[in-house]
Amino acid sequence: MLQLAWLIPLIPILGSIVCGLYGLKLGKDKVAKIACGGPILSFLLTLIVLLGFLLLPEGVHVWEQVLFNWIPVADFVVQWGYQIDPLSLVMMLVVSGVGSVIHVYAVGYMYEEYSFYRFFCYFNLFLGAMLILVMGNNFLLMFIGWEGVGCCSYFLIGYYYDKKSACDAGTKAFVVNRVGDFAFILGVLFIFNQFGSIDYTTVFSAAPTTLVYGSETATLICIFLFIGATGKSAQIPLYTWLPDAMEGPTPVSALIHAATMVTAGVYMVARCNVLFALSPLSMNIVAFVGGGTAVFAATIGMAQNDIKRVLAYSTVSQIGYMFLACGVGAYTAAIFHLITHAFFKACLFLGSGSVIHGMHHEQDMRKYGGLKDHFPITHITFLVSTLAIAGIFPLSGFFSKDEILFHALMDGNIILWGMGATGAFLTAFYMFRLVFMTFYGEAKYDLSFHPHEPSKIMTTPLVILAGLAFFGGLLGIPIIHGWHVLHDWLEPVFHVDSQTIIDYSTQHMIAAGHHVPTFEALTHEPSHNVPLEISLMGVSLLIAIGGITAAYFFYIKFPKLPDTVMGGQWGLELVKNKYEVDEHIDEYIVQPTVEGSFYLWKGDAKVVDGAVNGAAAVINWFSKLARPYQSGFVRNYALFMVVGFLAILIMVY
Amino acid sequence: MELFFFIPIALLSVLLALGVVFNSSPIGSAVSLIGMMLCLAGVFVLQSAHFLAILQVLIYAGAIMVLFMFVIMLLNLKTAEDSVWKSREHNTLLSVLTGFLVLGLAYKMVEIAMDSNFGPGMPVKDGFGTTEAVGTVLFTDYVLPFEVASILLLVAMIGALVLAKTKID
Amino acid sequence: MFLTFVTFLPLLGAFALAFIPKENEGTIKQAALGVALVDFVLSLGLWMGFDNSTHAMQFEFSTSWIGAWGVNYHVGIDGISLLLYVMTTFLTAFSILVSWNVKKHVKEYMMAMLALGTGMLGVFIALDLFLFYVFWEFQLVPMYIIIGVWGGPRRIYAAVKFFLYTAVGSLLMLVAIIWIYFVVEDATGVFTTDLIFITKHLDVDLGTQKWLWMAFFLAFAIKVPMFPFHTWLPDAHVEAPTAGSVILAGVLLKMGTYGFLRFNLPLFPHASYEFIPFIATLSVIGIVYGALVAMVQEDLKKLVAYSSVSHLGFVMLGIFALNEYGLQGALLQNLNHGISTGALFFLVGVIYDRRHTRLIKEFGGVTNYMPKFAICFMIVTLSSIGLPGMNGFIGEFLILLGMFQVNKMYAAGAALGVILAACYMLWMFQRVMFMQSNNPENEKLTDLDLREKILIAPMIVLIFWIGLYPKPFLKTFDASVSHLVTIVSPDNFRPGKIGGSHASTKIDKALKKIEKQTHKKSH
Amino acid sequence: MVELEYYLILSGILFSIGVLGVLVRRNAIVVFMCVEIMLNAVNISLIAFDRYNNQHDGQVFSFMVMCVAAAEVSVGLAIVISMYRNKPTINLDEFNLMKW
Repeated sequence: MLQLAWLIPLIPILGSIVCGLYGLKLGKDKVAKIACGGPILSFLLTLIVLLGFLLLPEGVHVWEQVLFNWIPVADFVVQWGYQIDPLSLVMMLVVSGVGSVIHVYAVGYMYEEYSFYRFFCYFNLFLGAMLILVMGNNFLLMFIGWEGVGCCSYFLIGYYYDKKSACDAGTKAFVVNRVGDFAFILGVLFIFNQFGSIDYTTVFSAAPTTLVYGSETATLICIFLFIGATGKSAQIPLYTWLPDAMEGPTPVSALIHAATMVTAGVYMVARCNVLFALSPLSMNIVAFVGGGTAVFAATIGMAQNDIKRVLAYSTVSQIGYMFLACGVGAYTAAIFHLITHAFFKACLFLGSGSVIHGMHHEQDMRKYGGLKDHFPITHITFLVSTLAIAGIFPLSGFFSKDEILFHALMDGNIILWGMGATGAFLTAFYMFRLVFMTFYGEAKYDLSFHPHEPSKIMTTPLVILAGLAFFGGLLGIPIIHGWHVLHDWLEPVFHVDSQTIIDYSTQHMIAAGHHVPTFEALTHEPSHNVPLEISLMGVSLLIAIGGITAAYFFYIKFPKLPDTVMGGQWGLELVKNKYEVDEHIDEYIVQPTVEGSFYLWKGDAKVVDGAVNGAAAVINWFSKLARPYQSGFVRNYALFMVVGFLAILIMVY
Repeated sequence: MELFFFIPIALLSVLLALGVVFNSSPIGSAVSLIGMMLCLAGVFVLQSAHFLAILQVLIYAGAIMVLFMFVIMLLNLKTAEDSVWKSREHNTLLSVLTGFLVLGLAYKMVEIAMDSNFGPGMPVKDGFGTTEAVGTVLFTDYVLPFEVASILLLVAMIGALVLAKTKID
Repeated sequence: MFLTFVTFLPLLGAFALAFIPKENEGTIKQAALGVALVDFVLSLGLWMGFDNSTHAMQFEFSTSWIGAWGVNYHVGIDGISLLLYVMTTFLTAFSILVSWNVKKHVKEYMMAMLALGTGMLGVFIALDLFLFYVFWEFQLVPMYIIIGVWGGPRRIYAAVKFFLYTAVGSLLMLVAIIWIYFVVEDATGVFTTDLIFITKHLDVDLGTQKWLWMAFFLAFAIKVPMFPFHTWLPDAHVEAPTAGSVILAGVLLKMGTYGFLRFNLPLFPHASYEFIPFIATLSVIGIVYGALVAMVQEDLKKLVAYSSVSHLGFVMLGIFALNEYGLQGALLQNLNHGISTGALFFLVGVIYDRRHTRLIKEFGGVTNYMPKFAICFMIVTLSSIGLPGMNGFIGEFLILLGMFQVNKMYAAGAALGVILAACYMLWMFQRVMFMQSNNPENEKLTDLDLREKILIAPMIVLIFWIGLYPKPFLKTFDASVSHLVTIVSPDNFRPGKIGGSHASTKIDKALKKIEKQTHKKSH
Repeated sequence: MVELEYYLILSGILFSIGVLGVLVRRNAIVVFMCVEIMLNAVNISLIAFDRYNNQHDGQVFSFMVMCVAAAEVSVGLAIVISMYRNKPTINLDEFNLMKW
């Protein structure tokens, strides 16, 4: 059954090719069937593979399928192979599962578009690339998926290619991602230089015995990989593309810019947990960048009026949480949050899509209000997901977020916990601000048209996702570790052989004559303080409720309050303008580069080419001196001949 | 005896050659040239190259010079358009230099001839310079150049035709 | 002999074309295309019959040419030249089909194209310095004519510049060749210009090696073109007809890099090692500089031309990594650049044929009117950017991998080019293909016709083939490259230091050292 | 018996006169005639050496020179005619087409 794994990414890619080449001839209905059939088939295959994996003998946690040698150069051999292990299975399930649901939704959402087939061509291709990303058994294959999804994201953001803003957003996304990829490539190069291989199994098994704990190489590898992750997962400083990416159709935002692609960075860091374990410095960086992004993006999210932009900043913020979890070594929590986030954020985006669809592509929340009667299903599912993201017991977000906060405090420090808690409060606030502004209060839209709930094909996915968002938390209940299914499941991947690391590093440091530290961080076992855990849960629940209450007061009870409190404050303007980061990047990086290049070009013509033409001119000048002697008169030439002849005569005789 | 004929013929040929250069009318030049050719035929006879002497008269004095006269008549060149010493630029210095140059050339060649010491030549065999003798050499050792020369003449003929042909559309 | 036949077939074809009356343009084009295609098929036969397992020259043929000087007609092919050879025959056929609509002097054009084919093929097979030089100069002439007669408005300037710049560079190479000729004669008593013999017997001290290296360097660097010898390229590309640009980018530039591989590295290994920093610096400057200048170009062809400077910088960097990754990457990147940039020039030519302008600002929204063209253009653009899964990535990654072993900073600098490539290509793509049309003329654009589809299809197939399964290509290089590496490997010149190609051995050694030391301490 | 040198001197003088003519005259036809003088001067020395060495090779050479002269004159005069047709003069100073 495991042998079928290679089909999983291939099917959507084939679907994409069929849609792309024959889409116009096939007609929309057939395209829809092909496009949705592929992901669903992949999902079913994933289930079969999962079953096959469960049937593997005890103690076998990795199963590899090598299709062919992709790049064989001397001792650098890259296989095209898929690795099936608990982590990749989880990711495959999320990607193909959520992907299938969103594909179905997209059929309804995009049905009126002329280039329906083009959309599904990209969309299927994305799914294939994403599956390659999570299934690859080496860094380079991951990079294929990594750039492949980036490329599809570029296509899909720029789907409405006649809009300048969409094109700009697409190009921006690609270029910013490229900055991250640049670092990723360097990281891979470092890895090969260090380990002589880029296969996961080789690298991760060799890492504890070849890299010194806290050494410069380990840190460089991790930091470069992490920069790559910040690009893809929209973390500080490379987050600016994600809000702009909302120019794409809403299903795209749901699948790519919320549920799957942007979490690829988290997957990658989790995958490389062995390497990160060797570099405490980079772990701290990951944690602080994640925590910082969680708070930073949440503050921006509070002041946005475009419904999708709020969700985009919310995504950035939530991924920040995941990195925060990775940074404190709680990879399970990160993956847990990744899963639940995929559910509720996809649901939120699709819900917003329904609203936008029903409101004739109006995205400004200030022009909504009181929509709950017009969108009953959307309203309920949206509310469920919002409660989940805000962290209300017993919805999925509560468990996953709480686990992160707990680990932030226990394995990290109070500052990280503070960041997480602040973020949680802000999240609850801005999400309910969104809900209140959209579904409650007075209607502010043009009353002449009637908003309507979309068709079943769009509401069914909402219900499914809302259900998942509700019950997804059951995957891991933090207190009772016996019940933490996900933790046990992922244990083989996230297990770090601390003793080997300590032995090797000690040996190495003694050899190099260094003082050997006590390796506290590695030997430290997280304690299970049940009362503390429960009280923390209470605190975070209180925080969430506090956020919701604040939003209620601001936007339902006293709608004038925001303006009176915040109106005219410089801080509000700053937040509304997203801290003017884009403007500053444009002013200090983009413009100077373009202008500099322009002068470089002019210089190229004047200086570099000038030197060439100058050399030619010098020869030309000498030629001009010789020119009078070429008078064109035959007699002159004869005269020179005679002179020469006489000279020879005189010389020879 | 040879000297007796040589000196007048040589002097005459030099004078006629100068006449070619300094005659203001092309026809005068051509006539002088014919005279010079005939003188040279005489010189060839003195060298017992009788066959060549005949050829000289036939080809040069006959064929080639007729061609010259023909072209002069065709173009109706009664007087030369230039007088000998006046170039258009009136560059006296250049003219004088040219004169000195040619004088130097002549002087140098004469000097070389005088300085070299050849001594008496070999005795002349019977039948030297006859048609038979020259013909034997021509058709044995030099048969290939001879044939090539015929091709050359053919090419020259065609070339002259093409060049001189008036373009008729 | 077969190799000679394949090489001279286009020239024979060109002679044969001379006997077709020039009014029969259709026949002339078909005949030229036929000859080129047959030649391509025959060269594929060479590839089929090629033995991957040896670095020795194959299909070798040698006979005395100018006996008095010891000049031989010596040709042969190995893993380094084989694929360039095949690509040349392919691109010759490609360009003849590209220029199907050439209007003036069709017969002369096709003859020039075919003659150019022979000139280029000869460069890749010559195993005699003198013969190489002859072919090297020979191919200039048809190209000069193609630019100068069928080019754009400033064609004469561009053609003369192209010709003179290249010729001046190669003069110094001639001097070096003559020098080598006499040095080898001194050492062995044999007057010969045979490359194989010279490679074995040339033994000069480092100082002389450096001078000779520089002489060859100048000839090849101008051809590549490396920064700062690149300025002829934009002019030539802009003025050349489409097919001329395709050949120029696809083959002529490769002759420079091929020259480095065939001459500079094996003849002067030590000098090559010494010059690594020099070349690497110029290459990195070229990569970044080319990309930055490409970004602000207004003319599509100029943009692609400057992007060539950037891409060829990668190739040079790979060659002077002097290890297998870099060299194989460079060779593969040679092909990739030929395919991607050739296709780009072709596609630019397609819209130029329709609109008679190449200015970016004249376009916009072309996707609406030419959807198929847009797809092809997108694929080629992405391949040029080096998207994984397409051809460009493999080459670039191997090059970076190779250079990383030598010097991390150069590799990092070159990797910057990866970012910039995305900037300039996508920005260009956006302005040309997306957004609203700036000019009502654009609305009359028609999509690709059958001929254009036939032309672009093999390019796209190749793009994905190399990207997804490059093994057949890499295997072809393998034996020759590893042989070359044994000659030029930096290990030969820095005693006591371990080479970069085996990182794992480095770790092993480090481990052993530690074990030893701990062992000592325990006693 | 006249010494070989005399013939050579005659040859040299005639040659120089021919050169002088080529250099100073501007009438194309006269220039041609002067070229003929030079060719004849060469013939003299060829034949003189011939007899001196008692062989016929030189005579064959002069024969060839005559051939060349004939060819040259026919082509040359044709050129003069076509020159005249283009520009009604045969003054060489009017023709400097070789100048770039």
